[in-house]
Amino acid sequence: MIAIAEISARDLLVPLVAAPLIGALLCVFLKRRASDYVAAIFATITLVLAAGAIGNLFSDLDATHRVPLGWLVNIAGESRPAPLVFELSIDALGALMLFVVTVIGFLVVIYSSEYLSPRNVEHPVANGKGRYYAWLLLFVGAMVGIALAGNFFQLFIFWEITTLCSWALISYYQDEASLRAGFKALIMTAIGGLFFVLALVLMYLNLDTDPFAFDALGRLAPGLRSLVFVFLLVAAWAKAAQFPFFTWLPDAMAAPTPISCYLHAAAMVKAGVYLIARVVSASYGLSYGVGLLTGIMALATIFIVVFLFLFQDDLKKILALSTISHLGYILIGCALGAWGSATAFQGGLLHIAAHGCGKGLLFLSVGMITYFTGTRRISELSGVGRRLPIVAVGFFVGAFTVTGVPPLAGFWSKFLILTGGLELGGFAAVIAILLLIESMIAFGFFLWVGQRVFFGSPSFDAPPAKAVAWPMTTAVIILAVLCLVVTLFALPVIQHIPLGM
Amino acid sequence: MAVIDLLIGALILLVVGAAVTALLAKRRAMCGYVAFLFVAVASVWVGVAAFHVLSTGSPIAGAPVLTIAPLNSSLVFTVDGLSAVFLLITSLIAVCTTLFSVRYMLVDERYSLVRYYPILLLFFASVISVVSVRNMLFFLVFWEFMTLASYVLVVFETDNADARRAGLQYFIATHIATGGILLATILLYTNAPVKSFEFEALLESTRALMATSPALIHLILALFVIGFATKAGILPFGFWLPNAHPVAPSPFSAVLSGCMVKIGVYGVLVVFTSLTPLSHFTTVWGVWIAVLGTVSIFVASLTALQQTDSKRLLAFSTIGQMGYIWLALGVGLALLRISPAVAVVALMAGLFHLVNHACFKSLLFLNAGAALYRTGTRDMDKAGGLMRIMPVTAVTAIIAALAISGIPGLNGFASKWLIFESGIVGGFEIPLLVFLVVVAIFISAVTLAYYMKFLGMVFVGKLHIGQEVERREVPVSMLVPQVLMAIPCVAFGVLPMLALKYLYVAANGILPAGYSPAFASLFGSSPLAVNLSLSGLRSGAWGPVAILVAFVGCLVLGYLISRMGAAQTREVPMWLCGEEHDFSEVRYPVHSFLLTFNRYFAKLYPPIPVPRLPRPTAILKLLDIDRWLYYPGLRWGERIIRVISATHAGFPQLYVLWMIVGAALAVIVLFSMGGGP
Amino acid sequence: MVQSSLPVMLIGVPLAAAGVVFTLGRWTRLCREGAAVGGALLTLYLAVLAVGQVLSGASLNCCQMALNLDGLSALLVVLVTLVTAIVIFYSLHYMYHQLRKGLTTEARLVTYYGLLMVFLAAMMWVCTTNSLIWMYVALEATTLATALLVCFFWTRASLEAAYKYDMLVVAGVCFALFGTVLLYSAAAQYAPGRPALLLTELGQIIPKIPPSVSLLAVAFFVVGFGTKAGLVPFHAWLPDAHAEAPAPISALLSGLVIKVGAYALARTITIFAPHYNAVIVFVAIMASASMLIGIFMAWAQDDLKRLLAFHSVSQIGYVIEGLGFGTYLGIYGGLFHLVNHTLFKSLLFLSVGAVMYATGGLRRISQLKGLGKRMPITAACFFIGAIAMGGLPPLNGFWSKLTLFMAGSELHLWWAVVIAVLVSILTLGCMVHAGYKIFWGHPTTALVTNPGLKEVPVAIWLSMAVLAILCIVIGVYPQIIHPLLHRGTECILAVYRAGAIP
Amino acid sequence: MTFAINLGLVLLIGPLLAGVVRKVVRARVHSRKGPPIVQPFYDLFKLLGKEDLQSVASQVVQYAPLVAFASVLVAALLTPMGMRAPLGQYGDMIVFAYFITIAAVAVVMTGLACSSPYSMMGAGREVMMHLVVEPVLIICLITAAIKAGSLLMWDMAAWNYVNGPAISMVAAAVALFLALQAQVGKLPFDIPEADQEIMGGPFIELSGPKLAMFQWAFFARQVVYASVLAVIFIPWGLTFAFPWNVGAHLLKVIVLIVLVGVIDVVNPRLRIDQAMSYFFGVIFVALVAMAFALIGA
Repeated sequence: MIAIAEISARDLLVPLVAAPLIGALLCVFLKRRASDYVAAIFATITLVLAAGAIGNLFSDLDATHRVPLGWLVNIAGESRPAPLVFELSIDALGALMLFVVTVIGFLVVIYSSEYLSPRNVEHPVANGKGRYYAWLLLFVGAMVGIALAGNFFQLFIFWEITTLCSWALISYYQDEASLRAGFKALIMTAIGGLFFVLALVLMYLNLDTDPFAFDALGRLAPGLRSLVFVFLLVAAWAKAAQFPFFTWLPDAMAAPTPISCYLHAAAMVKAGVYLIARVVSASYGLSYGVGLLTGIMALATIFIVVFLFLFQDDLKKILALSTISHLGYILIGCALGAWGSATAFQGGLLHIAAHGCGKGLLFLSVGMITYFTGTRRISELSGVGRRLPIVAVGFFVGAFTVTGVPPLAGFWSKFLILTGGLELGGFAAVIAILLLIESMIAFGFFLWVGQRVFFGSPSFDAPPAKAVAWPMTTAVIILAVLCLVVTLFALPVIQHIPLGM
Repeated sequence: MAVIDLLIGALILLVVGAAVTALLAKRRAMCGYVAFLFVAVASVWVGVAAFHVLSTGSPIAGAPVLTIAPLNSSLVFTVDGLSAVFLLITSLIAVCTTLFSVRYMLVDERYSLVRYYPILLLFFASVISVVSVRNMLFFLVFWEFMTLASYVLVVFETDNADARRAGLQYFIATHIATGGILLATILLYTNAPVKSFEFEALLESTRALMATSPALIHLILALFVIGFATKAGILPFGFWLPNAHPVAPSPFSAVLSGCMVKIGVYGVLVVFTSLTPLSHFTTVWGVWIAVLGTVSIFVASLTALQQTDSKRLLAFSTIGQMGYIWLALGVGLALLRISPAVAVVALMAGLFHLVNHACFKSLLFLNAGAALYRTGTRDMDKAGGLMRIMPVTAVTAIIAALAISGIPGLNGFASKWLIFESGIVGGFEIPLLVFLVVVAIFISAVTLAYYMKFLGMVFVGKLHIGQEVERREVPVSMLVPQVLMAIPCVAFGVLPMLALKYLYVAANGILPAGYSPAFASLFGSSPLAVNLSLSGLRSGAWGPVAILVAFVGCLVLGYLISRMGAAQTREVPMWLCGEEHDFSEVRYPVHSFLLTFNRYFAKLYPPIPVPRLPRPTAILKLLDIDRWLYYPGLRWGERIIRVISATHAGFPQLYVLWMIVGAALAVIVLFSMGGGP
Repeated sequence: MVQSSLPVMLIGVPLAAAGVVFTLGRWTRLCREGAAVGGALLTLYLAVLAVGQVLSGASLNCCQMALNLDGLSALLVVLVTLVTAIVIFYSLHYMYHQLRKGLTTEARLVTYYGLLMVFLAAMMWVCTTNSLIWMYVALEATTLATALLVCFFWTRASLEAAYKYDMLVVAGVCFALFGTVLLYSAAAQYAPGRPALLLTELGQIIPKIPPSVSLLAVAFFVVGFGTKAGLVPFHAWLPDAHAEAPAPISALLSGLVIKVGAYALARTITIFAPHYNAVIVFVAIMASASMLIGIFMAWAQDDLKRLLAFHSVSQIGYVIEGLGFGTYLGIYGGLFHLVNHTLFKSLLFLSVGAVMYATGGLRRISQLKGLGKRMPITAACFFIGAIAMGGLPPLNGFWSKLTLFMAGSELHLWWAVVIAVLVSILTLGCMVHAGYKIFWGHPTTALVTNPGLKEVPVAIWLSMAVLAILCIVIGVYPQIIHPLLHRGTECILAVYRAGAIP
Repeated sequence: MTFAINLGLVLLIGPLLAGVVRKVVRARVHSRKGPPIVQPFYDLFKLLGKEDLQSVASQVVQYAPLVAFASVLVAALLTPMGMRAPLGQYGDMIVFAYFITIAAVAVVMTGLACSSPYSMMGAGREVMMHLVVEPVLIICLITAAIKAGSLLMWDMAAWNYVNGPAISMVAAAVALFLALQAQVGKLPFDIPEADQEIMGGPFIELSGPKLAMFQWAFFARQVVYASVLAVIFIPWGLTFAFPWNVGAHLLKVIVLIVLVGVIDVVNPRLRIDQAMSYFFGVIFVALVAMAFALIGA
């Protein structure tokens, strides 16, 4: 026990990134059940390691533990020191992200073991699970890498790996629609990635020491700082499916639902906003204009998307569109943070966790619906709650979480953003009030959808008694509980995330 | 153990109870009794704590339970006089309704009880919490959780389309209202000198803002008032209420009307006593509140008169009665600076009516529930004369109905009387109030009218029920709550001073020091009669004991007179002017009752049109970026590619030409750009 | 400066092997394939030895500096021998399979392996020669050796392709001869008594000769060596030749042959670039045009091999752009991309070869669908190559492109960087698009019922796997080849610096 | 003693006044001789002895007549009749108004309990009339209360006596007088009973002592209503010595009742909707009166 207690957060970082990657490698060669177990084991290991790392960090949340791994000499040029680019580190912000990524990743792996089965009505899957888990675990590894990245460069590397994984996973079913969707997602996010590259190039050129460190922007000249920020912002837009790049996300709903849950609600799209959060957290002197750009575009996204989802019939697409708008929330939190409101910034960060749990839960619930019914069209479903009560609970808890009904997590984050916006006053206050309005609309719509789908007389027969689908049920229940308690974990953490001013 | 620990203990008990009942949900009866047990113990604890506060007059507070550092807020449970009043009615209603539920909820086995008892217990916990915090953030949290829990219970019968629609309407309306409250709260918070959501800090914020931006204060107060009015069912914001209350399971309808809507009143009181310093804003908004209350009184009661569904009638009645409470509060707030004595009486009158309404409206819903339990219908046309088979239910219903209509001797009269008195006297200062009171008195008669209708159609009269109905009284576990709730209706009616004494503590606690005259100078010193002295002189009197003694005397006199002739009685058939009809043919339909009068007011409460959004194809197309930007862009790309690929024709000669041209170009380009290092 | 016989041996060993193949090849397979493999491996061993020596900073020369193996040469030498060895290993089974199918004869296989060895020798020569004029000669030698390999199957299409290849490349490289001669004549007075114009001495001479001559020479070099490298608009030979050659030869063509063009440019224009701003811009223009036209043409292709060929046009643009920048980062990036492109493009051609092997020669995207289920390893290799070329981390293509972007930005050639970035994404799109079309989805009936449609034998996929692993290794740990690249870059810069006015 | 006076006034003078109206007014107008003045007492005693027919076995029907009777008496005890009311310090105008309402409640409940279509219809009409008539009383009393600054009826009367007539008081008096006709259930407003249409409405199923109690209560109610008008709005004679003040009050009441009787005789019955429209007008008048009071006139 003493030995375990003496392990520092730092010692855990490398195994933490490595564990899912090893699991991924193993899964490539496994078939059916075996891959279920291996994936679950490695997801658990990752979770435990992450818990250890985060737990260790809790003793001093202001600390940053770094593990420098390597310098990149090939871009060092003739006369300058090689920049440090391979570096794992963990701090409060990273811990928040790590928490979301590993916990939901673990649940998704568990959930998938049942979802990808011949019993799935919508997409019966007999084999090919090894490939699935390999990509999924690779993705978990990449997301862990993003959370633990110690600088922009490292973040970018894992960022692009997630892009790749997303492409493979969206195309998992390999029908025409999913192939196209996967390709579209890949291209759009890769375009964003290139902007990231340009931003890195600019940082490199204009900074002699530590060009890729998170505080790099603060050391740039003001004009250049804004330019780099905008480049990073474009990258984040593409990744987080913001206007004008949001169109890939609804299409990406061709993916298996656990994938939609993990990639398109909890993890990958969060990478985009995480990047901006990083920038805002570490940079000094961001101009008003970049905050304005971030805020206005996020606001535009939110309202476009709200309008779109009012006329959607496909449950998953609704969730996808809603995800887009919630990423907008987080970006607005960051924008307000750039304007100087620590409260709103913390709210945005909290929303990463809150929305991850809430939307993840929604996706998993919808996944169970399709698993049992084979359809996800609202107009074809009714009375699902009678047949699948747990799913109904999951859906409603998720919906209330993302729309901000207290005491669920979404309330706290939205509340903080709102408070921050009103604190700043002026245009920020207008944004905040518009957010509140959006929240109301979304709430009404989700409630309507929930009632339409879960209430009334059942539209399908009861599933056979044998089909208990405990892995899925367990995942849904755990996430539902998380929706309530995640705030308890996240609130102490976000207080220790600095806001560069 | 500190008294506040009783409250916290009760909350824990309720949460634990929720978990336990969730596990027991399959065993319906057992689940109900266990829930009752938990609620009963918790209610007693809460009641003891609340009563302690009311009797000592000093608030009690606990230690911080939870701290949200980014928002400088801690969760501290505090009970002051005002909270205590709400806690007491909550406890009473909780015990009664839960006991009532036990048998009531056994019937319909389509719905799992896991959505009933656990949620109900959590609901009570949230209600208790919401009135026991003095921090706006946690207030909002518990407030909205209360809404959430109540929503689940409103839509309990998920197969019922009305219930679904009502639930949707309810939750959306109140959520939006809460959004307003939230906004107002945050606006105050952001301007607070000390950033905190504690009431005290927000009060300082309001004080500061009053000097600098009165418009903003008006906005904030408007948001608060509208928000709480929505919850309290005050028209036009409480439009959801008549839809939502009837469709919930009857015991929960009782909770909704008896308990939850009251929390809206609590909110308004908190806003104007704890969040706003006494100023002309209080006066202005007091008048507005009174006006809103009167509008509700007028519209809802006249609409109630038109109803044929018993529970819907009761729901409209709730709005009307909430209107009375708001009127009283409005009068009180409006006059607080001008004539504190009248104001205190008005506030107490409001609180008194609130307590009374909690008793008799819950009771009425339980009565209606009992009738529904037996007959299976809420349509007053389909069942009548239940007094013959359900005497206890009927008697309690009559007591409640008479109480709510303000028949002297019952509690409703006492509180309404106080409202009218204070309103009329207040009218000396603000004439508008008198007109409001006149409306209120007029509607008091309307209230009486529709309760006559309710009683007459459901309980009194010829027994008229379907064949399948079991002809006996409801089980004892459903009778006990009804009787329990009838007791305060009578007790407070006969001895209003009993209640007023404690309400004075409550009202005194929330007012600024020096604003409340001594109890005896307001209400006289006799415990049996209320002798009001509002403007220094004695301005009104209500001695229920003396008058009831006289009334009983007169009754005896009348009885003696009527027995003078020692008349015999004889059973005869109904006389229909000599014609033979089956009763069902000649039964007078509910709809026709008061039809002429109702025609005058038929348009008062129009059905709310549900907007059907047309699919805005044009805008959707515009927002489909793929369609007009990306895909056309790709097509352009294809076109470019085709042009370029056409140049690769495949002749070596052509390619050689390219080379030569290329070389020439290279030379030209290089030289034109100039050399030189 | 270390005297060493290694350069001679590097040329001699494959030549000897070629001799063995040609003379004894008909006799036994051992003397045919065995000699080829042995020759290649031995050359590889020597190349590794050379690298080991060169890394310390020395350069190995012999024959009065006629052959000079410095860092840059060593890089190319080891790359060429490695890829050639892999391709030969791939060919063993692949060509034997062609033989069994009756597409060729044992006698022609002798020619095949013999020419491969000749080709290797010519490549070694190009890489180690220190004389401008001999470089031209050796360059032409590689062309001739591969031209015969292109038309190996002796079909009409392949003959036409070989004809075009030969004619256009020879014609094009002639321009380089003009350039060489021009430079020679201008430089003769500054280097009296020397046997030839040595590459290592160019640096001292260039500043002395008149700018107009220099610029003209640069123009001719770019045209000439650019033709060899497949630079637009001199690339017209490339798609035909790549498409019609046997798959291993395509891999060599794309992986190596065009690289010697780039190598030659690296040896020449990099010396001019620092002196003439115009050169940098000019090369950037040419390279950008190459990237754009190449990628656009690639998008238009249905034939997988043509598609890859046009990608070569596009990718070589990156290489040449980097070299044209003439700065440390530019040259470093250019060389890095040269290495990477060799690896992933060979990998891609070999993968396509595997697809053709399994499907009986199908190579059109529209004919193929859903192969991934049957051929997972090939699919994986193809995608690794595709993604590496698309420049996504953590594969090797990313690092070289990144370095190039950095280099371009350093010179503030923003438009060039933007084009490079744009082409990068188009490349990724094109390759992934092609990849998912052929490997993913549900196979067409014709393919499903084809009993031969199964994973290629280990002898074939092992070569691909080695290349794929190299891509991944360099991608995950790019520092592994840093010393070599650094030496190569330093060599070029040293030449320039030698002539720089202090 | 005041108990006795008030009870005596309403219980004895009430039926007697009805007899007076029948004898003096209606018979005169009908140009006939008319029954004796004490005929109402004869009727009551007769009814008290008659058989009690029960068509519905409802407790409500059993007790409603007594409740109506008792409530009217209590209202009478709350009303000052020439001097302070016996229960005046225990109930003010609002208590009075509610007690007088109880009688109506009893009628309605009886009607509803009987369940006959006629009784139901009558009950409905009773409710509707009550709804429009009662506000007039309330508003007029409030007008007085505003002037007097107190809600105790005696204080109002005293204020009017001391401070003389005011516009608002006069207007209120007029409005109240217009309502009196309906309050006491006379033509043209005897719509709820409407013997010729709905056979006595709520009372259709009543007979014997129950009917007697109701009738007696209504006789008494006439006096109560008239007394309110008389004592508060026509405060003449309040300061007379003991028997005279009651006498003066009685005189005023008789005059009012006779006036009501005259109107009763010369008018046909209105339809319920006509009646309501009429009373909305009266309510408006009363409100105008109250407005005057509020502005101090």
